[in-house]
Amino acid sequence: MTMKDKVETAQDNLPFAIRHFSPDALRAALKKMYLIRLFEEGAEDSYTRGLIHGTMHLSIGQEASAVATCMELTDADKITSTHRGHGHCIAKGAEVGRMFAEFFGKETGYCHGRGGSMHIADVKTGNLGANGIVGGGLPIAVGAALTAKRLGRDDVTICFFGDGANNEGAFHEALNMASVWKLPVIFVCENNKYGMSTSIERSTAVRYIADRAVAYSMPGETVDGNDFSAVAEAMHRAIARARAGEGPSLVENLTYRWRGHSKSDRNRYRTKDEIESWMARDPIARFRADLITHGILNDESATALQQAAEADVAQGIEFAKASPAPQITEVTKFVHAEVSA
Amino acid sequence: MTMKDKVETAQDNLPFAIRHFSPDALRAALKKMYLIRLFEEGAEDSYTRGLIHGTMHLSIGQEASAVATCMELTDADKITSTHRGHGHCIAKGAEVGRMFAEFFGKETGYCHGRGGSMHIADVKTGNLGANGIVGGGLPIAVGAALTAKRLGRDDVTICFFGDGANNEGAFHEALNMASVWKLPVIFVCENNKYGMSTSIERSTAVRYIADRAVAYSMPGETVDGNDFSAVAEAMHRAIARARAGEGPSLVENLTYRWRGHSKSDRNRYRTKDEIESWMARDPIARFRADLITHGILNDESATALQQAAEADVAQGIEFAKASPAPQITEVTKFVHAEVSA
Amino acid sequence: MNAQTAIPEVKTREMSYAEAIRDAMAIALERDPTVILMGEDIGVYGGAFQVTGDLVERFGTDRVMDTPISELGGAGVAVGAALTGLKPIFEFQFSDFAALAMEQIVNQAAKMRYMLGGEAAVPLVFRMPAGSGTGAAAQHSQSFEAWFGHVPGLKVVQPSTPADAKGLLLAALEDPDPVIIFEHKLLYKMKAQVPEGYYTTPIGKAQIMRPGRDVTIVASAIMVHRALEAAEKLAKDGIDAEVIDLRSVRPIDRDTIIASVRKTGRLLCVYEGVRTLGVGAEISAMIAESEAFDYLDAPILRLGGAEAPIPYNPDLERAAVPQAPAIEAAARQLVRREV
Amino acid sequence: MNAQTAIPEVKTREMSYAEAIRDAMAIALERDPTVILMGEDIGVYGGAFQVTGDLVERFGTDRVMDTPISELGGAGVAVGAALTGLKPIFEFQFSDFAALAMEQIVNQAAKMRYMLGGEAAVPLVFRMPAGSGTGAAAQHSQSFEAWFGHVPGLKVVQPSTPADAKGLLLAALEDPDPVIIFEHKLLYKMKAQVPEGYYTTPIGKAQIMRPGRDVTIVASAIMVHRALEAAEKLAKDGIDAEVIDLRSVRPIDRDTIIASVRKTGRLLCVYEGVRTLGVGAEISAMIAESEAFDYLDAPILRLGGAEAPIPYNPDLERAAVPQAPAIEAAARQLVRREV
Ligand SMILES: Cc1ncc(C[n+]2csc(CCOP(=O)(O)OP(=O)(O)O)c2C)c(N)n1
Ligand SMILES: Cc1ncc(C[n+]2csc(CCOP(=O)(O)OP(=O)(O)O)c2C)c(N)n1
Ligand SMILES: [Mg+2]
Ligand SMILES: [Mg+2]
Repeated sequence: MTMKDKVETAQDNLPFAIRHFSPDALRAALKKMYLIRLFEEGAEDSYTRGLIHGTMHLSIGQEASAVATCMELTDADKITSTHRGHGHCIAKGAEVGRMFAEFFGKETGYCHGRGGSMHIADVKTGNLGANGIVGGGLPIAVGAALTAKRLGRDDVTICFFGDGANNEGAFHEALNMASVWKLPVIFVCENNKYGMSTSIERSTAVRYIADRAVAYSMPGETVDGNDFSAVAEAMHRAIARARAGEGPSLVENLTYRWRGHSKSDRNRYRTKDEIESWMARDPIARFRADLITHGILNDESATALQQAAEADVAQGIEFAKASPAPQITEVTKFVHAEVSA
Repeated sequence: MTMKDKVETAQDNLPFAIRHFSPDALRAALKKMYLIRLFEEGAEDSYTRGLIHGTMHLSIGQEASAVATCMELTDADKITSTHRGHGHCIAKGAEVGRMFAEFFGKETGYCHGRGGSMHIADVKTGNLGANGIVGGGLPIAVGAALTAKRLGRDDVTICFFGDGANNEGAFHEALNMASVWKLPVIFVCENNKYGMSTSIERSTAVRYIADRAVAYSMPGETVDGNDFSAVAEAMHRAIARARAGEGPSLVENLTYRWRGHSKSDRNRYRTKDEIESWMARDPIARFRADLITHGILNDESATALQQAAEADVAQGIEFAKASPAPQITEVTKFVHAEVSA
Repeated sequence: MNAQTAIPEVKTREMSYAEAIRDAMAIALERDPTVILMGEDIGVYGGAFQVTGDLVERFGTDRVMDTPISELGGAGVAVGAALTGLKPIFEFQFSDFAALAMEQIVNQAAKMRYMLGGEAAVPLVFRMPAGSGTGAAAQHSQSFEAWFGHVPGLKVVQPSTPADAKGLLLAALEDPDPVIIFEHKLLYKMKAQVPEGYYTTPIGKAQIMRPGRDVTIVASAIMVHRALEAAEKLAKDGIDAEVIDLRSVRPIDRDTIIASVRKTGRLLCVYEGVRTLGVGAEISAMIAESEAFDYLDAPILRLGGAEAPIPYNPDLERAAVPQAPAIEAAARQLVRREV
Repeated sequence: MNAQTAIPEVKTREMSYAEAIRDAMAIALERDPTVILMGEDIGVYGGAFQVTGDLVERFGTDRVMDTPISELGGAGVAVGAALTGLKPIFEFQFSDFAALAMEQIVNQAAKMRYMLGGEAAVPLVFRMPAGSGTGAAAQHSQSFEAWFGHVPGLKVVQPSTPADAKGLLLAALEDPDPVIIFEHKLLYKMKAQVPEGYYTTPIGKAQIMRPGRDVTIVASAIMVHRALEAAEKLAKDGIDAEVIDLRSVRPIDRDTIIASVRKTGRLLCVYEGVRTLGVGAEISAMIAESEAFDYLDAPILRLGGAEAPIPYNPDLERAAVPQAPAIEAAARQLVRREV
């Protein structure tokens, strides 16, 4: 979504997103949310069919956070993502076909089949990668922001991380350095209440992760992460601050993952009621309804968007299935640059 | 210093230390401060004479922080210390003879000559050791507090660390766990304005380290670390809280090291004026004057204490010099327990 | 594969490798009130690989402690606890995450007794699920035993059977110094007979899993099973391989390996860690400088992991570490070799 | 010891090893605006070992950045910067502190290109002052080259001369992948002739420092100088030792070592890291499985660091790592050995 997509309206009592973004941009955002949902459902299904190896971490229920966070970013802006990174990847502009191909371990995948779900990156659209190490991306994001500042560019870096990751030492070191050096990075915590099975209450000495922003003298804001407009508005402020050279911010999106942590999860640490109460707060249904209310879409055109996303996903799966696997002899390819091999 | 040494007085407008501790305890504290100062001057001198190998980190100027922090501790209470740990070691009850012996690499040293200045420990008096790794002692202290809690003991652990150490990830992880588990540990930051050459302003996103306590939902207090009574009072509150099972605290003692960071320091990052202004705030002279003002000592008895400390140091050096070196064949002794060797 | 144990008389029960480890922990928690378990999601979740399982229900959250996602700090808490009277068993969710805690494991735990001249000790156990084969790619599939094997002050074991998994864990708890246990993820579901009750398997002793005359194959962890599979194939062609389960990387059981090589004259080392500077390098070097050198009828061969991170694609992943056919081929090559 | 360089024609100047490194960094900062230096106290302090010296005055705090005491985060910032267009040279104050950053170095930097299927790269240099001999004891004296040498995706060098220190650092900066440079603290003050201006010393090539017929001594870092000292003594008794400076731990220059062993029939590996699973283990294993095996007239010997943390007492400290007399004795033992 580029800044050109944004329009200002006089109706200041409208939600931020409706005021701030063009109808096209808003429709594209809804389509991305569908794409994320359907991509992950497709991945789940492919896993069941044995097409996918390993494990996966689904972000179903968290789509608003991913898409709204990335609304104002261009391809020059960077993100670092997490083990639960499909949504970020799609939000930042990746194609689901190459993502499925990566899942299926194919040469046409974003990582040529070497990385899989936990390492998907799409450097061209500014996604520096998912990360299998909780907290691994935090200092990397600070480094990307350092590059922008040193090279005099105005791009910003968004660092996604989870509530669980906030207890890693890397969190502390990264936020401190970003603040001391006033770097254009926004730390976006997707607080879905649990790090695997461990709730915030049992793992974290503060109630909200954004409460820790004060320890780094940066603005910290906690928003309803299932409210597209609320996330986009908080990000708008943080990005403006970053681009203006005023330094980093911490934005916390309260949200929830509907699925288990990964395939091995038996959901022993949370109740069915809790899960259902969050499913009732589906961020996609809510955004869709908002867009309809504000006349950006009608039910029919919304359904058309959803169907377009379905088609993309179906095509993506076909593309991935039809793609070639890497050569079995090429185990050491990509360890080093070819030239120096 | 045991709790038995403490007496309550009716004169509530007296400084805390004068009200709270017995005259004997206060005199012993002053002697310890002299011992620290003289031990370090002796170590410096021994270094110049080639009796000491390696480097050393002197805490001259920080004596009040070490001694006041440890005032209420018994041998059952633990401390973890730092690379700048001679003061903590003496404050906790170590003998200067065995400390010198360690410096001189002798078998009679606290670590049998294996550890040297950066690893001096005196487990019997509850000192779990200096540490060559900045921040290394932070989680270790939390572990010691966990032991106390699990074994139902009421001892507390004091974790000394520097302002520089507060930017290590270990700081964040340790304080968070201590708080979540409500452990009896007190984090004592000796803020001497610099981590080696790097000032707080250039390294740390907050002005005071205690400002970070809020990120761990624990009390944080910044005190004049050269004011014996102020430190003792803050520690009194923190220790009471810890013993009562209410959890950890962060106490920050603002102080200053007169000497360079270590032997390689050219003092390029600070001014002579700054150093001199802090030398004018000598914590020992101040405490001595306070004790005289409040009639705990007179000039003569204070000087006698100082001379007693001098004699201890001189004897300590002689003991160390006369002590045997380890057997050169015993390089691998102490790697594992003897029984399992 | 049958469990081979130090105490063959006792009653046994079939258990998986994961269950055997859980059994060891339950016994330890029962016997010794100072034992505690720490780790991420080892409580109600039962551990990422379901190793701790229901222990939190049996022993409570004070003994089975979920930690925040703080590997460095968590390991350091375990060190401090060990230093002052507890005996922690600390689980890393994947051994790869120990990269975050090398400072506490190596700079603190391993050296503490030495730095303090024997005046203190750090008796604890780090459990590390290791190895590839689960499709979890480069950051969740490593084999770090060579790193820890290089560190004085540590002991490092790699059980390959349920019985050893239990016996080595109980031995590690008796050890007065830090012990690292690498548990191979692909073995967690392997079942075998395991002695009931308390017993220990001595740390530092290799085990001859299959005696043979023609070639010595020293293997560790999952590679033991692949080596045994290869040995069966070789036997059909009259090649009699001796398969040794290394079991302990630090210390290495020099005597057992040397005795075998003196007998067979041929040595093949098989390990999953990266080939260069992996465990096989040490075994090879140890033999090359030992009295067994003169008995060698062929160069010492090593089969180790590829010089690459573990790839995601399942075929590449398999190709990245030794499989039974490669072991068989290497053994044949050694035996064919003219002196 | 004279500097031996790839470009013998150029003008040289006497410099210390520390000055040569600084010279390389100054040249890099001049040539390439994307090069930045990061590390603790590398600015106004000039670095704990005065290696960066006055560079901050010459290039400013934007190019020569003091970091907070945050090794993991600092290394990670360098990784992120490298990934997006800068070329950081990151100084650890002591290599021991890299234990705090293994996650970023090994799980991220080393694997990034691979995990991303070649779509990204992390061109950076980690400088690590290493080794014992300064009285700084167990946590400030380690030699971790074997750890990094075990990690695919990294290159690892150990310059032993001022000329190599400069040439290898400049080569590391040209390398499109992460390179780790171990600088031996005892060498910082060593002086020798160093070529002026820009040149690179190829990574992955060993160097024959002294040709000889009777025994090959492969040594690294400070051990090169001790080996040369031993070789002089041996020469007096007519024993002609070939001394090879390993220079690069990953990759290891197999060809140069094999050629030498084919000539001499005897191999002694000398390294400061802990003996078990140290660099010598790999060299020994490499030879024991190579064609040179058949030319060996004696077992391969290794001299490495003691199986102990580095002790504080200076005599113990010296006893904990190989010294020239031990190298001499080991070489004699090899040469005396009857075949
Ligand atoms: C360093 C590290 N520790 C542990 C893990 C295992 N792990 C993967 S995801 C996860 C939970 C992360 O929680 P959070 O940051 O809240 O993200 P969420 O899964 O909720 O999106 C854990 C413990 C890991 N991958 N890396
Ligand atoms: C992990 C680690 N990083 C760096 C160092 C080198 N170093 C030793 S002391 C020090 C400064 C520590 O500053 P602070 O914590 O403020 O303590 P102070 O020296 O001021 O007492 C540094 C950088 C170290 N020993 N360990
Ligand atoms: Mg979460
Ligand atoms: Mg300081």
